[in-house]
Amino acid sequence: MTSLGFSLSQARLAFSGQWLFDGLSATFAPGSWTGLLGRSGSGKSSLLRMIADLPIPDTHALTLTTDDQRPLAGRLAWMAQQDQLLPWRKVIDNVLLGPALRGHPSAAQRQHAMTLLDDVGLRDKAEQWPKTLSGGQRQRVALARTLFEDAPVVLMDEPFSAVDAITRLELHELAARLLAGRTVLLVTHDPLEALRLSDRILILGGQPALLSDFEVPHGQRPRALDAPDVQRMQSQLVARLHSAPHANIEGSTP
Amino acid sequence: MTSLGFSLSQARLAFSGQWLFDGLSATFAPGSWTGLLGRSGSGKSSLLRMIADLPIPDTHALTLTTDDQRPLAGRLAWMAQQDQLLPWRKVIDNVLLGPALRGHPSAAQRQHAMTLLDDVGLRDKAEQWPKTLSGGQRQRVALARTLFEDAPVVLMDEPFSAVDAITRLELHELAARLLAGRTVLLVTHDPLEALRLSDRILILGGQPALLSDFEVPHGQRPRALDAPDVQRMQSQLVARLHSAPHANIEGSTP
Amino acid sequence: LALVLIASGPAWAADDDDTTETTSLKVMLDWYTNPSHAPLVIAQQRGFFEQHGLDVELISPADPSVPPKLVAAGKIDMAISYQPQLHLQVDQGLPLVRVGTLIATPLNITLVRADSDIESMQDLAGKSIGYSVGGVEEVLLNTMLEHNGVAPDDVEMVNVNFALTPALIGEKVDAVTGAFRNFELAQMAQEGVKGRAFYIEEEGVPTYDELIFIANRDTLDAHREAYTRFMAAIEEATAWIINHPDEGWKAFKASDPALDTPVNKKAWYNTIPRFALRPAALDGRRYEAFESFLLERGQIKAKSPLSRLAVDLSQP
Amino acid sequence: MSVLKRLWPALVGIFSILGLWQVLVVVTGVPGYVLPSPLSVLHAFASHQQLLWHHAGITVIEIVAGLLIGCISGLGTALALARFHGLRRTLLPILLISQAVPLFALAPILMLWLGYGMTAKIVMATLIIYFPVASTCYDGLRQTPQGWLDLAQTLGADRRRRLLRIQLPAALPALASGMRMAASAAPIGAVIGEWVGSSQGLGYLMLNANARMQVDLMFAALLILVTFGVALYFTTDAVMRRLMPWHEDRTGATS
Amino acid sequence: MSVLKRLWPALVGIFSILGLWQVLVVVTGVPGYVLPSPLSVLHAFASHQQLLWHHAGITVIEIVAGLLIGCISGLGTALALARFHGLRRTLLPILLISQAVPLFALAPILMLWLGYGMTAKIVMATLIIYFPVASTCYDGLRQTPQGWLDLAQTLGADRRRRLLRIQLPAALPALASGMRMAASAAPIGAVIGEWVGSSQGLGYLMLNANARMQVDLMFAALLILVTFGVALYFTTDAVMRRLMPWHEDRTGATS
Ligand SMILES: Nc1ncnc2c1ncn2[C@@H]1O[C@H](COP(=O)(O)OP(=O)(O)OP(=O)(O)O)[C@@H](O)[C@H]1O
Ligand SMILES: Nc1ncnc2c1ncn2[C@@H]1O[C@H](COP(=O)(O)OP(=O)(O)OP(=O)(O)O)[C@@H](O)[C@H]1O
Ligand SMILES: [Mg+2]
Ligand SMILES: [Mg+2]
Repeated sequence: MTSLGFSLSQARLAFSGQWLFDGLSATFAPGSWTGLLGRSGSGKSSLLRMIADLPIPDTHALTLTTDDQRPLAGRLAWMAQQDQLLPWRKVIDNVLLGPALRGHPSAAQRQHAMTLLDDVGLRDKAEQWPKTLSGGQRQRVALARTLFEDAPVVLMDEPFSAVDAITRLELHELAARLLAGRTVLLVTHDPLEALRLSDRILILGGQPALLSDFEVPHGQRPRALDAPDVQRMQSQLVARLHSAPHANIEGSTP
Repeated sequence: MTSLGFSLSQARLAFSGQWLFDGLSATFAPGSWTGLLGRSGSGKSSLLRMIADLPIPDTHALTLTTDDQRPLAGRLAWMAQQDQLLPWRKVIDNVLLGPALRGHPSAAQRQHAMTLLDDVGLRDKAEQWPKTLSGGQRQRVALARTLFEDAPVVLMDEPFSAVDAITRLELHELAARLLAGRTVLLVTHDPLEALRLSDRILILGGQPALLSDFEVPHGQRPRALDAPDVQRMQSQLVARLHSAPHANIEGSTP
Repeated sequence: LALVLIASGPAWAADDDDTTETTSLKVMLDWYTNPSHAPLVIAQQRGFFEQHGLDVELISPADPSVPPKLVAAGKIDMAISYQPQLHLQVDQGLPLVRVGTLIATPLNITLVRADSDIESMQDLAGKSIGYSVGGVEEVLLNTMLEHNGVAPDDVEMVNVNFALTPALIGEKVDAVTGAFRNFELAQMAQEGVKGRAFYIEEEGVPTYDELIFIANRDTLDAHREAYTRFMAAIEEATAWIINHPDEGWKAFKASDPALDTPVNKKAWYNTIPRFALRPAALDGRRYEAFESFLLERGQIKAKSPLSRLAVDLSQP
Repeated sequence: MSVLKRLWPALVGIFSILGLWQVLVVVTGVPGYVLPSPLSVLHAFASHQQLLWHHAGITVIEIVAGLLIGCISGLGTALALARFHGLRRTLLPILLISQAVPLFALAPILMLWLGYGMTAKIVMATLIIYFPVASTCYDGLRQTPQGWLDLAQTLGADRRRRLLRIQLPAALPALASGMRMAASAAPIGAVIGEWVGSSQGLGYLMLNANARMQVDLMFAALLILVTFGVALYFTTDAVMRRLMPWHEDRTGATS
Repeated sequence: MSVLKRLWPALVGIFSILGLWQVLVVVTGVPGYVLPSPLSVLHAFASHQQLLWHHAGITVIEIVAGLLIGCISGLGTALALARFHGLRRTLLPILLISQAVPLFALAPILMLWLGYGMTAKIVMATLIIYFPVASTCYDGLRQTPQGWLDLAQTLGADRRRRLLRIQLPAALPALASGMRMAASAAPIGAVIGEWVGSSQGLGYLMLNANARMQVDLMFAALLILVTFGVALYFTTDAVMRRLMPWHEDRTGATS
């Protein structure tokens, strides 16, 4: 699979007459990982929805260009902030939802789905109903479903928010390995995660919000957590996030 | 309000014949904050449900004793891992759900709910429907609803998982201020959060799982993030979590 | 019972001329208003009831099996029903008794299309015959068939629920039975189809009163004199209709604009000769004969004495 | 305008049916007593206007009263069933059985008890509406997501408030579905009532006309009844939507 | 055992109704030709067994056929409505109108079209079931949570697969509610059909018994009909539950 870059411009979004952002633009290089950070409610999920061409109730517009000029539809995987598991499909069948919605999953695809479930540590839950899973297990199934799609462009909305610190590190490795060469846009609230996984960090902030770049550490993704510049940059990034203009929350001095 | 301590013993839980844990016991001192960590799927949410006396489909048992020997029911606030906002109540009315379920919210209670919404940075969303909120905003409403209850015992299941780093720090301050003197049990996946907010850290791990203690830094809650022992202990805590016996996830070396 | 009847006699005699106080009567028809009910409608319309000190409310049901039950339960005072059904009802223990006659001949016919190959009832073998369930249709038809040498099992009987004419002219059935000679023939003609009728009393069934007035036997004595006045009003109305058929039609259709149809008009004139001229008069022989006929056919369990079936209000 | 826009597809539907029907009658040459043409129905409608409106007025009162009473008592039953566990075991089968009884088998009995006035007809319409509403509401009330019930428990709600503030609003979409259906069934109840015993109302008029083979008049009455049933459906739909401003019903019953 | 356990509350309900009924008859002294006592009905049942079972066999076939056809075509209509936007605007109002038409007003005319055989009764039973099923299914299909539809879109599902693999399973609980209701209404359709034109079946038997004032026999037939309607309800319930092993229906329709 060849990598696919894309760029967006003129992105604008308003809810009930108020602009969340207006005239955003950004370029996503083929095979690059971009970490998207921003305060809660700044419009990150909405931006991802717009890129994925999903319905949004209010005024919005976006010009999206791919490197090969063909539409992105069908070449994109999207992992929502909620896990969206289908309660009537067993765990393995939730991972296989993509092939099931496009035809019939083959035995090889089933095999592959099983491998992915093994990768996220849920092989023994494959034949269970989603309602028997814990929050973090559900998120891991959703991750497996996204990874299964093996799309050149991957949008992930806080994909690791519900898992514990150790599992999270392991999933970082897994994602980095399986999504190598893919163009990934990753929304996260964890500065360390962004520093560990991104080729580039974008911060969405302001009123209306703008995208601003933040320098990333050197070295190969996923970066070790104890690398000195990762640790240093974390404080810088937090400071930067803090200084981004935003309605203040009362009584805050970390 | 006087603080209320409680202790549990003989806690056991099995799903489809397999013991998640068996014979757990722990004491929660009046007014203390306990951070509960553990791998995804280790049974943290289930343990909280058992303490809150909520239905669980399979075999389970728990002996719970409060310091004053009276039942905990009615003196406990529980914040679930999912936000559980009611779509047919406006944001402010979701915060006021407790009083509405016990009678009629008074004007003073409404005022107080508004203050809480202001505290979590959502004053301007008070009259909106929950479906117009972002993931982090929903979680903050659920937090406001829990804080509103002003109960002596508070159980919180990953209450800050969906908000950005800055908001999270601000919410730490807020919770520490509003829940001073309450006995709090806080499930979290963020070691730093646990170190910042806990008087005591419990780790749930093993097969079947056991509760083990982890030493916390000195000083008043919430502790500053850049305090030297917080930083040092974070690495120790991660190492400890990592060493806890658990089904290994493939290809993991952070 | 006879004692009670005698005892109540004088009370009625005393009241006969005194019509100053008004008695209310609820009377239920057997079916929607049609020319067979002309004496009731006209008596209402021209004030004969009023003259006899009666305030009569006429109600139509959609199901002919309902009025007898309502009378038996005392919910209404009087109803129009059919003599053959009366025998079954009394046999089943309903406290009903005939107190008057509206139409004194059978109206029942078996009807086929004139253009069909059924020239006589013998030709009905192997045909389908529509009817609406009234309780006695089967036995009446079987009698007619046997009278004509046809085995009842050779015909197929189909319940067509009052849609006799449409079923016949739509050729869904080969014949219908239980049609009324004053009405269904006119209805067929209206649709441009000629019919051929076989008259029930000519095909081996004892003759009977088609439409009768029934009342509750248990409370008869309390109402006896009112019912007598009622019958007097019906008698006057019948006489008036026979004397003034055209004026009568106008008065009839004026009572409800929905009645003004060509079929009703034709039926009106067909019906006039069939009204009982002496509604209160009782021909006890008819009732006993029909009772025997039904018993013989196994339709009733036991024979009831005439006094349980019918009374002549004028005979104490 | 928005009302017109809502009604517009319904009108298209009605007129396309009418057109089809006229064509059918002309093409098949089916006689008037089997199926009158829409034009002859319109003619009957025009020439019997007064009669029709008179009877329609009565039936409409019966329908609306039956619908209101049926919906309220159906909802009440569902709430009672959800509220009291003991009740459920005995009341639910009775409910079921009452639904399985062909109502007009019981109609003569009802008439005996209630007389042949309007009450009996309202009771019939009520009975016909009652079960679907009770059944769908109860189904809806039972399917509240567990998370919300847990919330109610920890917030110290009693069973009554949990029912009214959590389960009932959560069941509103299911309830709306049941009510919409009930609304379009209401006319049937009133007509069955009129069928059994009455001298007024559209049902009486229809059966009367049918017995006299005035099938065009019968269809004219039917037309009024159907129009009213459809209008009731849309009214109920609009009311239920108004009750659920938070609900996202994407395509809408009317679009 | 589990079947017995499921049927148990229904049996309790039936017997409590019977008890109530007997008490009612004794207390009010209502005559047998209006409302026979359960004991006399049982007696009629015993003495006419063969007759009853013969007619019951016919009616049961009509009901089951009507239920199957009605459910399948109702579901099909709902799917078609959800699948094709254009269809909705014209078909939905027609559907609605068909529901608002009192079936038995049309029954005599239907009989003229379809004859007096079994077909007409099956059509009647089908029609009575069709609309509730179509309406509840369609309501259910429209209310799929947006998140799942989004998922289907990004996973590249076509409209057909989205409908069958996402919207349909998501609508199953609503659908079950509609089917359960339809099941208990099915006998009514068949009986109306038999009333209007037939020479066999429980409806015919009831009509005949009613005309001969054999009210106890009529109620015996009614008893069979009701029992069958209730049995059908529970069967449908069980089938729908089997189709949804993942669904948590906490209290259960049967408990
Ligand atoms: N209804 C159920 N049936 C079977 N197993 C269940 C059920 N509910 C939970 N489990 C299992 O119990 C275990 C503990 O679940 P729980 O939700 O308590 O985990 P947790 O520690 O909160 O995890 P997380 O951090 O992912 O939220 C999981 O492995 C889960 O699969
Ligand atoms: N349907 C809607 N109607 C009105 N406002 C909306 C709607 N959907 C979203 N919004 C608003 O748009 C803003 C951005 O929402 P979005 O979900 O994109 O935020 P986010 O950056 O993903 O936040 P989080 O980190 O909390 O998930 C929020 O303030 C939200 O209230
Ligand atoms: Mg978001
Ligand atoms: Mg959990």
